[in-house]
Amino acid sequence: MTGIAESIMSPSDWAMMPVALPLLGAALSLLAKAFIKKGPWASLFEYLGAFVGLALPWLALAVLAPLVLSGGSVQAIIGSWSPLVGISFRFDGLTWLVDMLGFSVAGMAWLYSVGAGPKGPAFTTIYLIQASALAATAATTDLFNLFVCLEVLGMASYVLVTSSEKPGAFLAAFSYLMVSAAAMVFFLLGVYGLYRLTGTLSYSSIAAALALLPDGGGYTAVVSLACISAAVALRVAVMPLYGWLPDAHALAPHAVSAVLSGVLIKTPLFALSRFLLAMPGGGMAGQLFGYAGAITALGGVIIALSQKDAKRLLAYHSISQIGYVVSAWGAGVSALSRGEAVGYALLSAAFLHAFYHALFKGLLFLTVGTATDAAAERDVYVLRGAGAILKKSGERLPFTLLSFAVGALSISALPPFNGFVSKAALSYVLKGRWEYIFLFIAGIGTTASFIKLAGIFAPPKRGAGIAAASSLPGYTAKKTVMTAQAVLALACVASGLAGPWFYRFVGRLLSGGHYSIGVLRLYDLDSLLKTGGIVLAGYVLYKLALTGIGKRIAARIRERPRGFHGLFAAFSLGLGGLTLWISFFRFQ
Amino acid sequence: MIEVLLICILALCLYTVESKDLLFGTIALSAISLLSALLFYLLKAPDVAITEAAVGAGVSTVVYVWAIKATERKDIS
Amino acid sequence: MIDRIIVGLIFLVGLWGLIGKRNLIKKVFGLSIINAAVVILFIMEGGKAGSSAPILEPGVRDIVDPVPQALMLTAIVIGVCVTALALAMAYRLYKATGSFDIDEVRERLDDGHR
Amino acid sequence: MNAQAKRAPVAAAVLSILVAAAILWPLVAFDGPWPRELGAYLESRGLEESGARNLVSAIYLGYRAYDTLGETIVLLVAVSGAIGMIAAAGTTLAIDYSYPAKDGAVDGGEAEKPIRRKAKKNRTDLIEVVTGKLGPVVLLFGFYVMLFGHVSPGGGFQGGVVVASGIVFLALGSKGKPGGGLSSASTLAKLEAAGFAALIAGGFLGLASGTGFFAPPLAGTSPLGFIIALNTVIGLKVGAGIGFLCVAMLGEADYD
Repeated sequence: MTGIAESIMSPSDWAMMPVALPLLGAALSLLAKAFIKKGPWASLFEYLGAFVGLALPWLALAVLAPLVLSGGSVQAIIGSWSPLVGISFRFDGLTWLVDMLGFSVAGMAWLYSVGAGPKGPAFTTIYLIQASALAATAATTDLFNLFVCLEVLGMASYVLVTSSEKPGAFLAAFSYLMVSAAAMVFFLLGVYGLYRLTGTLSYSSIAAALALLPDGGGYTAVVSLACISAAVALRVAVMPLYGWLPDAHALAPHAVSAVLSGVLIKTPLFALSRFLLAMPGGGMAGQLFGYAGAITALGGVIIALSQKDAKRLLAYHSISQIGYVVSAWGAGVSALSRGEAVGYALLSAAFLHAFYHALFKGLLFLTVGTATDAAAERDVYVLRGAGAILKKSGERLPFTLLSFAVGALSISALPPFNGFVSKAALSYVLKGRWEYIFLFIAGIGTTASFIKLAGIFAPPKRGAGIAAASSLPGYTAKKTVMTAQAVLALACVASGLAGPWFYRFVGRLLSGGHYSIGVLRLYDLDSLLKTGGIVLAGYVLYKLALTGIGKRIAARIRERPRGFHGLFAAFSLGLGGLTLWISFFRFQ
Repeated sequence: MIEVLLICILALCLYTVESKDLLFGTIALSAISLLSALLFYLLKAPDVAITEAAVGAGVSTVVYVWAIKATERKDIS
Repeated sequence: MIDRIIVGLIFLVGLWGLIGKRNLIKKVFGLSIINAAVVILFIMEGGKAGSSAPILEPGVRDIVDPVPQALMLTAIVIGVCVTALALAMAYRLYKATGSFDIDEVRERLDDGHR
Repeated sequence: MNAQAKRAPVAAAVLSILVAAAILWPLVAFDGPWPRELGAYLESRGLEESGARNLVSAIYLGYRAYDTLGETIVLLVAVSGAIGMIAAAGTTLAIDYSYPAKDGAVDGGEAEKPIRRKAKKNRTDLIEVVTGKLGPVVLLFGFYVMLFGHVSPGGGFQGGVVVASGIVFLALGSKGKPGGGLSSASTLAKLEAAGFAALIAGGFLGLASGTGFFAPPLAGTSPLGFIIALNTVIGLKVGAGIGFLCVAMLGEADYD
């Protein structure tokens, strides 16, 4: 297979395919929009574009798999220009994994959108552009190109968030746009600082030139590093930079929410790890992110538990779960920058959880979206009996209910679903650190809030809940919607069963074969007891949250003051804190 | 010369941000773009100067004027 | 030195508009200004390193560094795109709520259904 | 609106300004020598490697053309997003095009019908005549800027913006009549889509000839032809896109 593939194109050409093919698809879809406008031919070209952009990249990933599995990588200059000025990119195990994460959720979410909207070639065009930008972000090793990729990514997501046409979505997208565009200006300042010092733009040559400077660039380098890292961390929604996320993810169309939560907050994180690992002082920044991640995991879940709106609850869970990822990621970056190989285990656990989270959170957004659409009600305290409503709308077997159950059990880390495996991997690598305790408590909160969310499928109490389940809006179950949900649910189960193997696979890809991860022991008495304890504690917490005091506290947290300027205050605090942190360790 | 231009730009920025009339703010903003285009020309960057004049003073002014005309002109807050 | 300080002040004025002002359009003004400040800083510093524009006519020597100029072309255009999108959103928010004040917009949207 | 809510933005702004001032200080105060290697390299090799005298164009469309691709995509997304938002707001746009905002709007709906606005009374015949006559001249100038970007300041993007203003002039000149020709929205949408497709196809051309994605095809020859072609395609795409946006906006607002 590799032989045939190489006779078509060189590996460096194949490595560009995950970026190029979605763009080709976007061009097809855009042509359909402009020239044919409507009718079956327009749809045909649109679907062809989606196929080219979302399915064919898998072919490229398959071709490149043997290369990255053997520890190899493609490093090249785009357009074969001089490496001094040209844009360098790197396709290695990390790129491969991040691309795989992106295309698996993006493909399924697009399929869902065919049934549930938003539809049309205009949506598909922007969606494919976003997919392309995801792949480009994962591969680039050029600072300014990272800026451009993040801008494309951001632009596409602002537009996609507003495509739900809810008035609130415009405010959400506006806040998201303003704060992230302002952060990108700080990113540009960071580019200025590093270019001013070193006169180059690719990570490796910046690092080499900084090492030659007498004081390693001094405060200018520190400030630049902090600006760039903070701007990227804003996209990842680590506390305190998370404020834009809940509204944007809750008010976007469901398919877009799935991609935003599943993929968009993770790709910049792994792109950042490339940068931080190359820079002096990057490890310290990574460590601070790791600590912030642990706090995020707990803080996010506390706020999530207090939410009323089903999708907003999921959005806060995305923040909490990205906190899990970032805490292991930060510890991993810090360890690797000190040259400790255990960092690969940490990074692999972080990626494992990121990937599994993408699958189950994508699934949860889609299924909860289907249920709330069918019932035309999003309040988790009000909506009951969603299963029966879906059945009325034409779903013969309870596919959505089953898929939701898989997602909820996965995120609550119950065996044998995939969340159980990735959280076991996280506890395995983080054991003995204080972050571990935070993540443990956050796990209890996660279980509690998913018991609460599962209430939407519970049978309605007499006289409560949706009274007239018979007079429903004209929602009908669609095959594409159910297929997308079922595929993601199967992926959650399968990746859970194959978890230990997949963890080793990730470790091999990330370390380029240099480091092999120990066998993850999943089903011993210790971890099963721990899981049981978490579920029990989660149930108790759920009951506590339903008491009068619990409800008052929840309302307090839910209605805490949130404003536009708060986003900027948080960004400034984060940026200032990061700068102080790095300078403290660099110049003590 | 450069400092004089920069101080003019700074003053116009203050006016843009503080003026009660958004349309005047927009005009000041396009003046900022024109002045920075002049600045770029003096700084041996003719390409950037052309782009700033065309994009900053042209396109973005059109967009601002459209947005203000389609909504309200005064900053009442 | 003094020129860079003025550019820094321009940046801070933009930041004030972006965060301290409540009018949505003023916020977009602020964003345009901070973007322009970074562009000016980059070009100004790049322009000090030579004595002629980077166009290789015969006899031209000692050109300025062309890389910052090419980067800033991209940054300017991206800045304008962000501006256009932000204004289109502000327009929709105005249509939905009848106000440009960020707090009022939020309140009115909260009163209605989200 | 209580006093605390009024003070909060000011407090946030002061905090951000203080932090930003502290962050900016090391960048502003840094006074080391500007690194010259890249400039020197381009001065000696740039013309030979790219074929373009204008080194900014050489970087913008040659060495770092991939960034430029990203930038045009940002523009594409911004234009189609902004037009979609304006169109979906239910305003009377003088165009026959709509972003499919909701399920029902995909196959037509009201927005699909062309809604033409009558010429404003205060838009005098003189302006129409002048702008209408000036339009082609501006277009011509735009094409000049576009095509000679490799030797003189200018290039595809700048030329495209000039072309866009030419299109706006044409649109102003043809107000009141059914907007035909270059300034009609559907033509512009087609032109933009075709430009984008040509850009991507140009990227794949390098793959087909074995030089790589977004590389000048035909290894061993001067990439100047590729740069000029990119200039033209980007110029057309940008001109159509921005022209489209401006025409859409002109159709809505009251301009004196």
